[in-house]
Amino acid sequence: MINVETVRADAAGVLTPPVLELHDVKKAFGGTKALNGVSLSVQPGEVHGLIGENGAGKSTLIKVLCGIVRPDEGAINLSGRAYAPTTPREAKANGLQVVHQEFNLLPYLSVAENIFIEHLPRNAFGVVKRQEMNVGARAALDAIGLSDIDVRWPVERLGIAHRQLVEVARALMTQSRILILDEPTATLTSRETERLFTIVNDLRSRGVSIIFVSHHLDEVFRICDRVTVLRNGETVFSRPIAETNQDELVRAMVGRKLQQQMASEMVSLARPEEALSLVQFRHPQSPHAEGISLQLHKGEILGIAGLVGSGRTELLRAIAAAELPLSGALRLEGAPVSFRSPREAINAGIGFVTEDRKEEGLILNMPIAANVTLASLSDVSRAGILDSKAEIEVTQRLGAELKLKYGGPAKNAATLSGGNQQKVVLAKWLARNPKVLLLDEPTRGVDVGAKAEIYALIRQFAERGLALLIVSSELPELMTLSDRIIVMSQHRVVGELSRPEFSEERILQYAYQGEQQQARH
Amino acid sequence: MQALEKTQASETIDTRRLTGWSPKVLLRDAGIGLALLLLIVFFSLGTEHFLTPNNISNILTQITINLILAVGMTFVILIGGIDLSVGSMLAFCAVVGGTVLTIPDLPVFQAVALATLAAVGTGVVCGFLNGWISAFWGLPSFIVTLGMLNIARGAALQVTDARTIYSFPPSFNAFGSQMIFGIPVVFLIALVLVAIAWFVLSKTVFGRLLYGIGNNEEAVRLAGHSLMFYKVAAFTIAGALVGIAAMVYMARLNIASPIIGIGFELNAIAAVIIGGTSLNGGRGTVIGTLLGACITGVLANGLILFGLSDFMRQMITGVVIILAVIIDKYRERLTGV
Amino acid sequence: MQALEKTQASETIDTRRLTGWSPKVLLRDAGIGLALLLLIVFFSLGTEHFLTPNNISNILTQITINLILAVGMTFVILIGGIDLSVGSMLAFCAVVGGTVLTIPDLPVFQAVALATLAAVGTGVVCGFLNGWISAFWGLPSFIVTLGMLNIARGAALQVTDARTIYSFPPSFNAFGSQMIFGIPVVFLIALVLVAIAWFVLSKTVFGRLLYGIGNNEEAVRLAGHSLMFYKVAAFTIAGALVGIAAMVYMARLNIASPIIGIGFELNAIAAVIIGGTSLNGGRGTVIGTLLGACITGVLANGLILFGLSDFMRQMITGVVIILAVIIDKYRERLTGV
Amino acid sequence: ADKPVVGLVMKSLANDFFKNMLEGAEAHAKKRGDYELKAIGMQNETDFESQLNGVENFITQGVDAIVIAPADSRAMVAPLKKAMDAGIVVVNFDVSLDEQAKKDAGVDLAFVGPDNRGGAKLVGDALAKDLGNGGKVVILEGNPGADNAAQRKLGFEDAIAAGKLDLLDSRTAHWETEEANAVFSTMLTAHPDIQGVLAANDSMAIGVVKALDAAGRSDIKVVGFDNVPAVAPMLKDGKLLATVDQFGSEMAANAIDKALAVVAGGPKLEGWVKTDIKLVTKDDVK
Ligand SMILES: Nc1ncnc2c1ncn2[C@@H]1O[C@H](COP(=O)(O)OP(=O)(O)OP(=O)(O)O)[C@@H](O)[C@H]1O
Ligand SMILES: Nc1ncnc2c1ncn2[C@@H]1O[C@H](COP(=O)(O)OP(=O)(O)OP(=O)(O)O)[C@@H](O)[C@H]1O
Ligand SMILES: [Mg+2]
Ligand SMILES: [Mg+2]
Repeated sequence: MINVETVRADAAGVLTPPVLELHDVKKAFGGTKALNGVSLSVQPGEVHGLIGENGAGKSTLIKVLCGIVRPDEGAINLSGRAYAPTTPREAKANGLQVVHQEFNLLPYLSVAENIFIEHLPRNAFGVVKRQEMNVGARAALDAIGLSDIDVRWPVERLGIAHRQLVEVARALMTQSRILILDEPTATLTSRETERLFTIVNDLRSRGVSIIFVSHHLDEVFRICDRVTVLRNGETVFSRPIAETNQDELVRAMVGRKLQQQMASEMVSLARPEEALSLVQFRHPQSPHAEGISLQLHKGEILGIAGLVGSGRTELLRAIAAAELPLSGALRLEGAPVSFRSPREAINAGIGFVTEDRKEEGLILNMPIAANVTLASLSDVSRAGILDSKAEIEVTQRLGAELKLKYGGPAKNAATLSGGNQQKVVLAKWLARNPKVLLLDEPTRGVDVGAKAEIYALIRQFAERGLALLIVSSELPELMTLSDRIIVMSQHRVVGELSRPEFSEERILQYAYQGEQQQARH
Repeated sequence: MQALEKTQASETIDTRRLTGWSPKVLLRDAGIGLALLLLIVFFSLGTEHFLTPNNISNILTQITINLILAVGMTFVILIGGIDLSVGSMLAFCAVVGGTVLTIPDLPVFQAVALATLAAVGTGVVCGFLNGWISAFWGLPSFIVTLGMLNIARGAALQVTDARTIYSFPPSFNAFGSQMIFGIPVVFLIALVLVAIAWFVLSKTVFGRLLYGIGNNEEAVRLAGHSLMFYKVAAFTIAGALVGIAAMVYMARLNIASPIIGIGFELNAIAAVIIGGTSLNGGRGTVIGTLLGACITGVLANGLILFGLSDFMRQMITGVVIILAVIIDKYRERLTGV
Repeated sequence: MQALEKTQASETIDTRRLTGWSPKVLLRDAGIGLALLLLIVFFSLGTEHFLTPNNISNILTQITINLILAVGMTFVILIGGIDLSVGSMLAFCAVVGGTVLTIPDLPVFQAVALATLAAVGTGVVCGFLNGWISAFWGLPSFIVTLGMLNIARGAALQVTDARTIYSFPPSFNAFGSQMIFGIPVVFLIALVLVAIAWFVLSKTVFGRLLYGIGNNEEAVRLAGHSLMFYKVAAFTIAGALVGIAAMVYMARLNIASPIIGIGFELNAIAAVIIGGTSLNGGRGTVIGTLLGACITGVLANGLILFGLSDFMRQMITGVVIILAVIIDKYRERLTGV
Repeated sequence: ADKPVVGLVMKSLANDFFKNMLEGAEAHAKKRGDYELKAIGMQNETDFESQLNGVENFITQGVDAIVIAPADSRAMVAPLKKAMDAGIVVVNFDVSLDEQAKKDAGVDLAFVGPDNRGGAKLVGDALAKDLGNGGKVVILEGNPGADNAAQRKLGFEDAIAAGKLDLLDSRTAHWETEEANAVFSTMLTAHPDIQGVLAANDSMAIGVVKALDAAGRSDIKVVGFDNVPAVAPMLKDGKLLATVDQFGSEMAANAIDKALAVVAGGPKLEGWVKTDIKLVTKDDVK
């Protein structure tokens, strides 16, 4: 089954030794075998795709490589020499640079300081050379096309996508032999993704090896030279990209064949009754008096597209009353409503799956069951006293429904992989049976298999008459799911498309037009 | 399929974990219990009088007030807060309660009932203010309760004009040193409070959300719960417990003075933390707090019996506080809880 | 091209922003400054003697020790720690320094130099232990320094056998009340320390990494820095400053007693937090600390001049501590800094 | 036969006064050699509870006599009654238990110790004599709520009334040097015409003297209380007018003697066995 080539013939037919080799690396956390025999080899100047379902062990593998986690078994060779880092510092000294899946930024320090945090430029007295740092940071951001933010801003002020790019910029600051990117595109829209790929290509041409983790197979095919598939902590597959195809990769990842639901096959389930409508609704950062107006019907799936920073997240937050809107009206099932707290919104039947599950969605150090029932505690308690049996039942039911991979309802949410954590967040809202569900990047960091399951679930809920508002930076996802897509730019609705009109080009056209209009003002 | 099996297998094991009552959590508390046991064995061997019934009931009496305060402190620390004002509040509650208790010509029972109401009421008001001010303005409770530390102390001095209140009803007083089977009644009261707190924290929705807030406030808020309510409630509960502790104090010492309780907050916090509750909130149990309070109490008592000089005693107390958390850390690494 | 232009343009505007010196950050400090100004205006109008040169130099003298301690505390709080042991350490440093200072037959200059070395050295050792124990075992500094609070106090009592040390060289003593242009020399020393701390925190790599650790420890660790070093350094600096404060104490009061400094940690923490530094770490300036120390000092002085009773004074101090952070919160909302 | 055990309960061991007292007792124990001394103190003077705990621990250990300097004149009555009921000889020294509280509890207990109020009056009179009628004075009080602080304040007030002094202000500095220094400098700003200061202990008097040094005022007279070693130089060069010695080092020893006499079968002590107090001035330091 394991099919690992340790050397490959390069163009000239000369054997080049791999820069990084792993043999049968294993790592268990308590009972969980996160890595159960991973072998792979990375050539100099190659982009090596690392894919696998949620929880397959990708991030753990990366943590092993950069000295955060120590493997239980197995050997690692770096440029032919045994390599067993014990600290991130050691890994860096050996030329490994990582962009982690979780953010590692310093919110109150400036963008420039964040970019230079590894080696702040200093003079002989240890004083930071600020001018040099700012200019350097500016150049680094321009290089990845992030020219619209000031390097002296605190990172706190940036949105999630910009933060991701700052992390990439930071990783690019030091000359490395191996650059590891753990799902860097999960928060990026296509424009940023393109820029990232340009950079990756450039690095490859300079002989840097890149390990690229992504759940987007199209990206893997576009940029990778070779791909390794992990399943349940084992290498199942490792071969040049040219010798494989999407179907094979998916099969290798999930161990079965997936049926693809395509947009064209699906009919709109929208009913005539109105579920939610916004009239000149302004979220707190909205610069325009006209705000946003839209209508959402029962059973309808409305997608919201837009470039990073177009105000999609803030719109959802304002609807869910996570932040209070400035002005405008909200109608729920025809009746005017106004929420003063998330509590009121939730009681009225609104559910909100946030974009940042670690900060806003989950209580990582509490049991999965406690997370699942967090928004529906009255259903699993009597007179304020919890019924743990009921909690476990709910968790098991939803866990099965969402195909959650977990150790048990009492295990902490922190023990789950990124994708499974996202499923727990979904379960939390499904447990409440809301009328309107707001989803912000619902499949961020979710693997292909789970994604298909989530899509199916979303359709099921629409069938039951639930109204769904989905923000996503993945256009194929929006086009698969939505009955209708609106495009936002600069906090305005700049376009609306019905299903027959769907195409990536049109959506992007609207999005960029909006930007340019704004730029002319 | 595989995943499903996994789920079912682990299902049967522990519903208790959800409520903070699994073998692992037990082991966690047992770890602190072990430290306590070691101390007890050490003092039993090292001193003559340590393990006598009399001394044990002494120790239990002596930890009662700290235990009651520490139970309240557990609520506050679990939500990620801290309450520096309990010592001053104790004095304020005591002088208010004491004033009521000494109203002339009131039948004992009424006097005690009214005094309890007054003391607990005072604690509730101060605690409510602590919670409300910090939650409403989003201020760190450290600084708000530091303010309250001064306010309550000043108020206690002001209302009494720095005089001690005394001459409480003899029967109230007798109650303070009552024993049942050699166990002080006031300690039993504290134990009942521990049991109630344990139930509330581990079995109720309210408790669950306090843990949730300590772990991730924003997630709890976005799940539709009022942070304000729970935060204020935690501080108010702590205040109410200070009121009860004040009544116990009066029953035991037969006075209410505006200068009592200085530094008690640090003892209560030490008990909570030695008991394994995280200062960042979200993790810990009130059983741990009980054990933590026992450790500090046994230590104070044992070191005196050991005949150590006061200064050495103080130094050793400091060392043991640190050792206790180091041991807890090792236990944590071993059991992974 | 466009990006480049933008870069250059913005380059010229304000490089000050990053050094903690932009209009907004100024406004942040100015917000606290405003509270200070309000207090000053209030007392100037309300009392006769407040704005006299004599009283001003009194106030400056009175805040000196708290200011020095608060500067050290700023380092600790910036990395997300806390140091409860500074009051006890002050006593310990003072008695060690005082013992050296009273070695017979030593020329004054040597005696003072050696005593300073001894006092600062003691502070450094205690601070180092605080930092090392908490960093090595990953313990909350709250509990480690609570232990040190007891250890240092016990040690101070033990080495002196609870006796006060006195009879320091007259010239050392005179130095404690020296003035330059009506400003106490000891306050000028404190100001120099503030300036150095400001420089270190805002301009050096070391300082920026302290901020970084307060922001996100894990990120700093992943960036390849040793957390241990910086954490230990912050506590050690705080300890060294306690040693300096102990020397100032001795110069001013001409005694070194093992029971001085009780509760000083809370005053220092109050100054830091009123000065706008976040208790969670990562945010704040030492200039804010300076203003915070001034606020508490002006308040203590002004309320006495105002003729308020001791108890009212204590209550009002509590209220003002809370008000100061509330005002700071509003300022934060308005300026968004 | 076993030597009798005497439990000495101190208020605090963390200052010169009580330390002298304890050392006096220890020297006494060594000299007599016919009893065993066990001593305990408290973390601070307001920590009534730990003193109560100390008494309870002594009862547990079955000591023959408890000699106590009570932290609070009322709180200690009940536990001491418990000790007496257990057949332990109890002697109260340093601070007298409250008469009313004793009566309420049905305890008859003698007091061996100085007269704090009388001592304060003594030193206050010395100041009054120096200043003459109408002298403007301020008081620095001890810990509010502490019995000896209250007694000393009353004594000062007695002297002020008797000497027809003018009391400008009275504030607490919690027995502390640094606080006394700050509080007094501010009082001096508010009342530049102060002529005399009555400090309830010498630690605070030292803070006052330093504040006067700093302000360059040598015209203001200061009196203290306790006669700690550190004030000797100040008495000598006239910075401190007078202080009071309560002979702390002998006080505990005295009380122990009295207790042992009762343990040995002597008659019960009664009333107030006053111990010496003495005004200390320049003339008393060499
Ligand atoms: N610290 C930990 N303690 C316990 N289990 C862990 C820990 N870290 C990871 N795991 C487990 O190891 C497995 C692999 O997780 P990992 O994060 O490497 O997956 P992944 O492939 O990166 O998934 P995703 O695509 O969702 O990010 C998962 O089952 C996860 O629950
Ligand atoms: N705390 C903040 N301070 C300043 N600007 C902010 C802050 N948060 C968000 N913004 C800005 O508000 C705008 C809208 O952000 P929002 O997060 O709603 O965008 P989005 O369309 O959801 O994009 P994303 O894909 O990043 O989530 C962006 O320009 C962002 O930079
Ligand atoms: Mg991952
Ligand atoms: Mg968004």
